[in-house]
Amino acid sequence: MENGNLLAGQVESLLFVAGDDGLTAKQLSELTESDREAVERALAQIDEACRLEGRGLRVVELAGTFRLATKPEHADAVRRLLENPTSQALTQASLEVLAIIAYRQPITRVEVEEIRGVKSERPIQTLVARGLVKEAGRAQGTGRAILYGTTDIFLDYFGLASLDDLPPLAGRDDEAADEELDLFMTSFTETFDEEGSEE
Amino acid sequence: MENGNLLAGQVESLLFVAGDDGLTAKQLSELTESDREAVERALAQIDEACRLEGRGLRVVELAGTFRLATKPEHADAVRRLLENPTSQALTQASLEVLAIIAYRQPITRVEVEEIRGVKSERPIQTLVARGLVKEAGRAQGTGRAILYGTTDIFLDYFGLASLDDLPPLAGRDDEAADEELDLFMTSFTETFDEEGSEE
Amino acid sequence: MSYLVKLEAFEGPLDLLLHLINRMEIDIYDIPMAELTRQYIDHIHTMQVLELNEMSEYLVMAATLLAIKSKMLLPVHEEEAPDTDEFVEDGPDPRDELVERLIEYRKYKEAAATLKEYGEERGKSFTRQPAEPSLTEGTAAALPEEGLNVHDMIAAFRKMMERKKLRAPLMTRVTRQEISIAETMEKLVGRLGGSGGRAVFSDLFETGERSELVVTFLSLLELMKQQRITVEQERNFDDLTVVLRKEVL
Repeated sequence: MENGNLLAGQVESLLFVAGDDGLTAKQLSELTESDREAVERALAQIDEACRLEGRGLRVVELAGTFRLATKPEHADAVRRLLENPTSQALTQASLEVLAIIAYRQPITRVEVEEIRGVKSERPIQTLVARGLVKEAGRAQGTGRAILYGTTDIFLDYFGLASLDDLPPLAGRDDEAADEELDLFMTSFTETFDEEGSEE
Repeated sequence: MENGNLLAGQVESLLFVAGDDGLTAKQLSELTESDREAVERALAQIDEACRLEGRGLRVVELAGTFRLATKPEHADAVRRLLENPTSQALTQASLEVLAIIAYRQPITRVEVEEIRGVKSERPIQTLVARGLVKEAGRAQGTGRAILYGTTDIFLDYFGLASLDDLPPLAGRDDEAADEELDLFMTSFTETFDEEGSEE
Repeated sequence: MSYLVKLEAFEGPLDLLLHLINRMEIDIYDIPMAELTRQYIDHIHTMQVLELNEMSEYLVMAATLLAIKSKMLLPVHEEEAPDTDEFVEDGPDPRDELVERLIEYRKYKEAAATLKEYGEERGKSFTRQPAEPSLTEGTAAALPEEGLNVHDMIAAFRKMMERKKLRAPLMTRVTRQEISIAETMEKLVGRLGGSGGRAVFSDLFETGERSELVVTFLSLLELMKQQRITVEQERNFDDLTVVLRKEVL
């Protein structure tokens, strides 16, 4: 079936992008606008194709979600990548946490995790051990969670005179935000005018 | 060569794990403990295998690193997966400034404004905030104006492996015109240096 | 309103000139200055609403056009003692510099359009975030001793925001937490009361999240409409101060 190949391609794309979250057969079927059986055939086709020696991936099903993963036989190479201290992948988590703490301090671990969407205990520990982040008091309320903030070492490391020197984060959304606000203002003024005229 | 298949599998695994950080041919060669030529053959082999209709991925070289990416023809399905698919479009002003910086880097804000004929501070700020443009040193002379250049994020954003991949600037400019332009630019910069020194 | 839309279509005087040249279907190397100047000035007459700052750039160009036009009207001086040959050097065409600028600008304007296409094509391919190293045992995140700067940190943050989009719940409408305007209005009045009846406008926005921003803004407008607050501003572009009206206290 010609369509089968197209669908398998779509499914592989989707699994790739979905990463560790994986996708259920139902989600795949909705995303590809195909029926469930076709999706399952596509999954089987991808899995089959992955068995070739020249491939590095496989399809795994965990708790009802399908995801792509590396083949066990390539674990050594993958481990070398993940353990390589110069690898960007290693610093990503710490940098994310550091950015969040820098811009939102004082902030609790739970708040950091809410923003990142993943557990962040270890990156925080690393940052504290490195002296880039320190405890900066306790949050109000039950639990009195630890609040984290950046240190002078942080400023020094990144060559900042003070926290005021942190570049603005917002930039990226400015243009869209402006547009949205404009739209909003337009519809709002209309509403306002209507309301006003009723009086 | 039997080993070729194994290597291709390893490379695919590694590219998968590295995600959008990508890996250089050199890194791949170290991680797989294979020589550079073999890695390049493996990359070609993976790319070739990806061309099949049943596949959803392809190998791209962006900003000097190789990565796996989804095929353009599956963009619709992937966009359905992504909550906020349309990545923020750049405004015309930002695009113009970016084009000037890309082709003329390193370049000062004043030089950019000279070409565009309008103030360009805000677009430059936006581009810096989005990580597409960065400071690339200081101009000689009085004022020591900031020089701007493009980043790896810029290359990634426009799907370029390196700055050499920038499409050639249109225009009738043969060498003579270039010379003329240089003269023209020189006299401009002089004018500006004068102005700049007043600041 | 219609001219506002038109305005936004131009990226400055050079862009406007290119537009006019295009529309007039004239040779950029042989611009009829009188006609172009007339059309240009006509056009900026409809642009009075522009910020002064931006307007000045258009006006400087108008002056330049007029200068070129008048230079071209001047009779060409006969060179004295034309002993070299019969051809008299006319001197540079007064339009040359303008033409150079226009061509230079047009080059990048076209490049911007090409880049835009590249960006759109690139936007059809998606990559994924690197695998979380925390998922593998024994790999502690280590920061290199050097070579990282603030921009790396921000890049990391940006990547995370991209990834967050990805992890947003699938196929379920995100139910936005409704913050009611009535509630927010009371909260604002409370806050103003608590700070002596005055507060800096921007301080009233707490989280900076878009929904909060919008609701707070709406609430402020509603409070103004009900005449429970007034807004003061000392000079243009100063921060606004929101003032709770005495009778409401």
